[in-house]
Amino acid sequence: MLQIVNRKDRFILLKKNLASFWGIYRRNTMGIAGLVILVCFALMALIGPYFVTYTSAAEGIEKVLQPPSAEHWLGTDDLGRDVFAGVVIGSRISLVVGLAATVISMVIGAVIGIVSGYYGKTLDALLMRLTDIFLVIPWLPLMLVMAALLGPSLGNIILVIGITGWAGTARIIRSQTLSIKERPYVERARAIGSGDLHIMLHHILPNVFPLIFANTILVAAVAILSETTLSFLGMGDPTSISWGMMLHFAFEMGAVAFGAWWWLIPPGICVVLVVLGFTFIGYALDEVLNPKLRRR
Amino acid sequence: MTALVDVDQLEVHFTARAGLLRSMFGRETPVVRAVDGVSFTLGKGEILCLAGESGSGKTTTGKAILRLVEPTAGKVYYAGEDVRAYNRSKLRSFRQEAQIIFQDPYESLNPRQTVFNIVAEPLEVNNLCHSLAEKEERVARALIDAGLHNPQELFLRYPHELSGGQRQRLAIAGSLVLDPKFIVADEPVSMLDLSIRAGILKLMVDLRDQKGISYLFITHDLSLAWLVSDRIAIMYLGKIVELGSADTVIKDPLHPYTRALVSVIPAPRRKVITRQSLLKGETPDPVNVPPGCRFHPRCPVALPRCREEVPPYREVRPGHFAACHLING
Amino acid sequence: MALLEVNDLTTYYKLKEGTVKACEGVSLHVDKGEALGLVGESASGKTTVALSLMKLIPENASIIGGSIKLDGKELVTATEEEMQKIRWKEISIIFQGAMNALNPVHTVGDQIAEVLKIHEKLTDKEARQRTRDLFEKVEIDPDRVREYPHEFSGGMRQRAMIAMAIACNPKLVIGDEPTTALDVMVQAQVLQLLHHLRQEIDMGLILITHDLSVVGETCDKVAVMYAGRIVELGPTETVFTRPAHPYTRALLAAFPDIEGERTMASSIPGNPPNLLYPPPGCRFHERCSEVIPVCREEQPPTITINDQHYASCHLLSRRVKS
Amino acid sequence: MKMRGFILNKLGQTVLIIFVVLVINFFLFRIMPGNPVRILIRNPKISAEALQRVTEQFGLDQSKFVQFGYYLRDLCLGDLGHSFVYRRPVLDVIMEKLPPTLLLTGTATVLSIILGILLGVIFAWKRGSKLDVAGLSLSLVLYSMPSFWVGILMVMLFAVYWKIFPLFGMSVPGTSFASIWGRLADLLKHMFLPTVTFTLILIGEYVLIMRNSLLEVMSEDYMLTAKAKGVSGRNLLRRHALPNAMLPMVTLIAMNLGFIVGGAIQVETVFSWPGLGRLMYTALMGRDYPLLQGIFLFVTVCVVGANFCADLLYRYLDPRVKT
Repeated sequence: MLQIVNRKDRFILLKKNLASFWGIYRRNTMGIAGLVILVCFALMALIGPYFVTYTSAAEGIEKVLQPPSAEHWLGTDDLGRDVFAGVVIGSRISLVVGLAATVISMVIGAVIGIVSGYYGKTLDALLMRLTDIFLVIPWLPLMLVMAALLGPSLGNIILVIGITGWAGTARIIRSQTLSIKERPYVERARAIGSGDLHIMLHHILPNVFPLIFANTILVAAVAILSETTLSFLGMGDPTSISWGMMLHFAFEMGAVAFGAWWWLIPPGICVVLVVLGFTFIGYALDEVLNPKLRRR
Repeated sequence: MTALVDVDQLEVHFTARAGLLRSMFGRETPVVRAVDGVSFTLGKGEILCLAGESGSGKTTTGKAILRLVEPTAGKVYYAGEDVRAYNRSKLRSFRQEAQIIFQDPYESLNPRQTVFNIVAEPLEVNNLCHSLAEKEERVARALIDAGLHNPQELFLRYPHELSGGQRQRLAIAGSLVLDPKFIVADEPVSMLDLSIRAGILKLMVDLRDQKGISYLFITHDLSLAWLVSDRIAIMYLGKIVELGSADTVIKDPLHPYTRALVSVIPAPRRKVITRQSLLKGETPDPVNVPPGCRFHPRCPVALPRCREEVPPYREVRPGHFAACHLING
Repeated sequence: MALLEVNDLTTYYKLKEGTVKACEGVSLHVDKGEALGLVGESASGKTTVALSLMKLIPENASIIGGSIKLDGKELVTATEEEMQKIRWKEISIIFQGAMNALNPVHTVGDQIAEVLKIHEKLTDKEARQRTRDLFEKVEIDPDRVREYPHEFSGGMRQRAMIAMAIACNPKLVIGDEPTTALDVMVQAQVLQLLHHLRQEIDMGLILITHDLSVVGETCDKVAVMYAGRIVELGPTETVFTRPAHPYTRALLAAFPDIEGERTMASSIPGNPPNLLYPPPGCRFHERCSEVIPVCREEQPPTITINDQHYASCHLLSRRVKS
Repeated sequence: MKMRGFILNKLGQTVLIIFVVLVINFFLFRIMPGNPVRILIRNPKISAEALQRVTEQFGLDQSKFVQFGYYLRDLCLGDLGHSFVYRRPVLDVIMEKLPPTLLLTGTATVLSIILGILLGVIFAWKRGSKLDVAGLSLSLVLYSMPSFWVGILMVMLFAVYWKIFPLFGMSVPGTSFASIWGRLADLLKHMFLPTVTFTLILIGEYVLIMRNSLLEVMSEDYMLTAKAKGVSGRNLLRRHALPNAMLPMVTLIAMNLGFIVGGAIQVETVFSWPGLGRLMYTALMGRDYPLLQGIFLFVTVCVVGANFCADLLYRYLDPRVKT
């Protein structure tokens, strides 16, 4: 959108768009709930780690595997570490991994979707076969195999989740691009002499953007779940504590049989809440951006 | 009147979609003969109407002239130059002079662009304006020319904030900003309510009178064709079957198909029971074009030879062309 | 005796933004075997009238007041079970856009046979035979009963919809833009078919359309709707030759007539009002060329011009008074 | 396109996908950072003799293409390599672990599909009611839970806290049963928790999609036609809405097959269910690469094959794609 008259007008427009979007969005209870949850967790991840300490207890055995108390709100783990502190610190890794992987997925998905849909023909056929393969291959085994081969590190986990999660998005973006490509305004753009890149940037992208946005939210939910699962299955980086990593240690150390629910439940609830938050927002966006659903 | 656009035996064939394996095994893919040998000329400042039912190839003809669809065969001359031989830069300057207006004003405007962006985009794409002030002025002038007054107020609006009539005017403004000499108007009013149609048509005719813009006006509605155009060409299954001045084609049609079409022109004061020549069936699929005269299966007066011989397209009377075996020259 | 008598029918839609007054104080009647054309531009409330008559309005809409009497039986207060028996047996509807109005996973024949099985309690075999007869009646090859909707052309789908609508010989058929989106030639064929069928089985017809010419060709009476209200109602001949309401006059003037002068038709300035916030007084006053002050404040009364011809306009009531 | 052409086309695509999977599978394990011998040596349990065997088996001294050729040849002969941990052919190990997995995933898949469709229909039919809101919220929560965590909760609640069901495994080790019925009862007891867990994991999405798809269908014009025709209640649903609403479900069920595999890994790990999923986890933990590779290949080919079947089913259900 390069052609806006001047900066002031651009600001007016942005305000106008946001206001009309917010006007519809705020009536959606689910969407607001999701937003509140995510804002809370974002704050927790941003500033929380500066207020807690997550170290092994010095005093020894009596501080180990303690149920919740005034001193340790969520009890302690097998090394006497405060579970609440672990949850707070883990939020940062979980969110960062989830979001970074989402960005990778969305960039790959959007680019492949738009290019494939716009150019069509052989390129489309090739890209869509590739997408089919990524859609069909069971993603957890693939991720596990890749993570096992690449070795456990944060970067690898992000990469693995990112490059296995784009296919669904590419499919959706492609079909939307196909439909937008046929709209007369794209033909009009060609008729006034626009090139392919101009059309993709100024006509296709702005019109698939809402879809990309809504999809990003849903992919983020899946990415966070994937991180948790991979870490739980021992493919995470043991030096950086995430919720999944906490659950991995808890499970491996027999917290289930010991009945140490305070060690197993809080990280899980955090994952559920964050994923729910994203899902709620995703659903709300779908309703806001898709007028056909709004009628209901 | 000198010819601005000269179309000579234009053909556009589409191949139906073929799968990878299908093409590998070399099976024949069905060919859609959307436009199959169309010739006409359009004079400077003339309004020529291409009329016909859906599937007649009228829209494809319009798009092929602008090379929005690549012709399969035939020639298109614009101001004496071969449009099909244009290179990239020539095509660019051609597209500044030759514009298209689409049927659906709801679909032909990008919903995420503002009024200003829509009208300024052609200037931007073609690098025609260097200062903002100049751009603003040209956009405003185009909007006023298209009958949208106080343009500054509209600049930051989105298409969905305008009414149907306003949108179509906006689409016209988006063409006018480049000072076009030739506009293909593809059913420009068929999506609009009757009460606002006339305003758009009047605008288009006024622009011709003031700026000398030539139009190829594509419509399925013969009464509209008759109202706005100088000459009318009737298309059926990818071919022109009759072409002549608006009054003669409507008041004294030669081809049986034209006669049938004229007899069903919607008019409030006509009764359906009085209709004599209501055609049977529907226009066949352009994949299976009948041999001989392609109208013969539905023609009420077909002769045996119509089934085999393609009728020649010839000038029956001065300026009045038709393709039918039954017409004696 | 009137087959259908509608009095003061009022239907509103509830949206988050407010109430859409889609249909207000609509009164009309159709005699046995008579055809009434209901004409209006987009969003004038004509489809709402059709759905109200069938009591098929969406969940967010409700009939606020008025009465609908079919053969003397009140429909507004009828229960859903009663309506299920009345629908299609006595009053049926042809929807616009037949592609979406037919279920894509069933054959066209099955969908017609279903009606016969429900209402006439026919067996499979009987229903299949009747379906073939109906196909013949609407001029489709009976062997195509086994095809799916997507295998039909637009015109054939609309014919199939007509066959479905007349399957139980209803007393009244509502056609909601049955010919929109069809080519002129096919449109004329479908209209002619409707006309013949109507004479054959003596059914009443309400033809809803935005196209005046469609009405002129097929209807005995015409009702002109503007912004949720009927502004003029009368015999087609009279309304078209001596229109009483300025809106009707303007609409007729906007129609190019190839038998008249080749002069540019005229348009009506402005746009139809948003029915969320209809203007006070006469709803047409903002676009009317003959507006007088009272139009902006008071809703015009319905004036009887002569037997069978009514219009709602302040100018007329003045003329009547003076 | 005719049916035969369609099947051929789909079959071609499926074969292509399987081939690409083979290539990925082969190269993933060979062109990872560092040389392949290193990766293999990272396994602490490997003995010198095993290393020798591995190097020979993979033909690591030869070119990649020759290696790929060997690999394909071995695959055709049913040779998926030799497990480090089990010291047996990979295929044998997989086949041994397959029945428990099929039993568990099969039961859970069928249950979740049936229940998911049923509940989705009920919620859509009663949309806006308290039941719908409650069901919808529960489905969303289930959909948001990590699968293994659902399992952990179930174990803690029913096996640790209430001690109703056994903690793990498929049978109590070392016991012998008097009759086949006793054996069956024991199996059912062990199977109950994992099956319920698995069903819960899968059901959320099925309910949501079924409900949405049915709601979408119910707003279509042909539903209004059906209603106007006097089609009532159950018939409206059964004859007109469901056949259309089932189409996205078939697609989803096919797409979800990969997800089911992922679920099996997690559920079997948590419950120590002696199936393929658990096997994959042990292979991962023990860095048993040949086994890992074998399982991945086996599972992927199964999922791709199942997808092929789903495509055929879809075509059968939707008349629009038949001609």
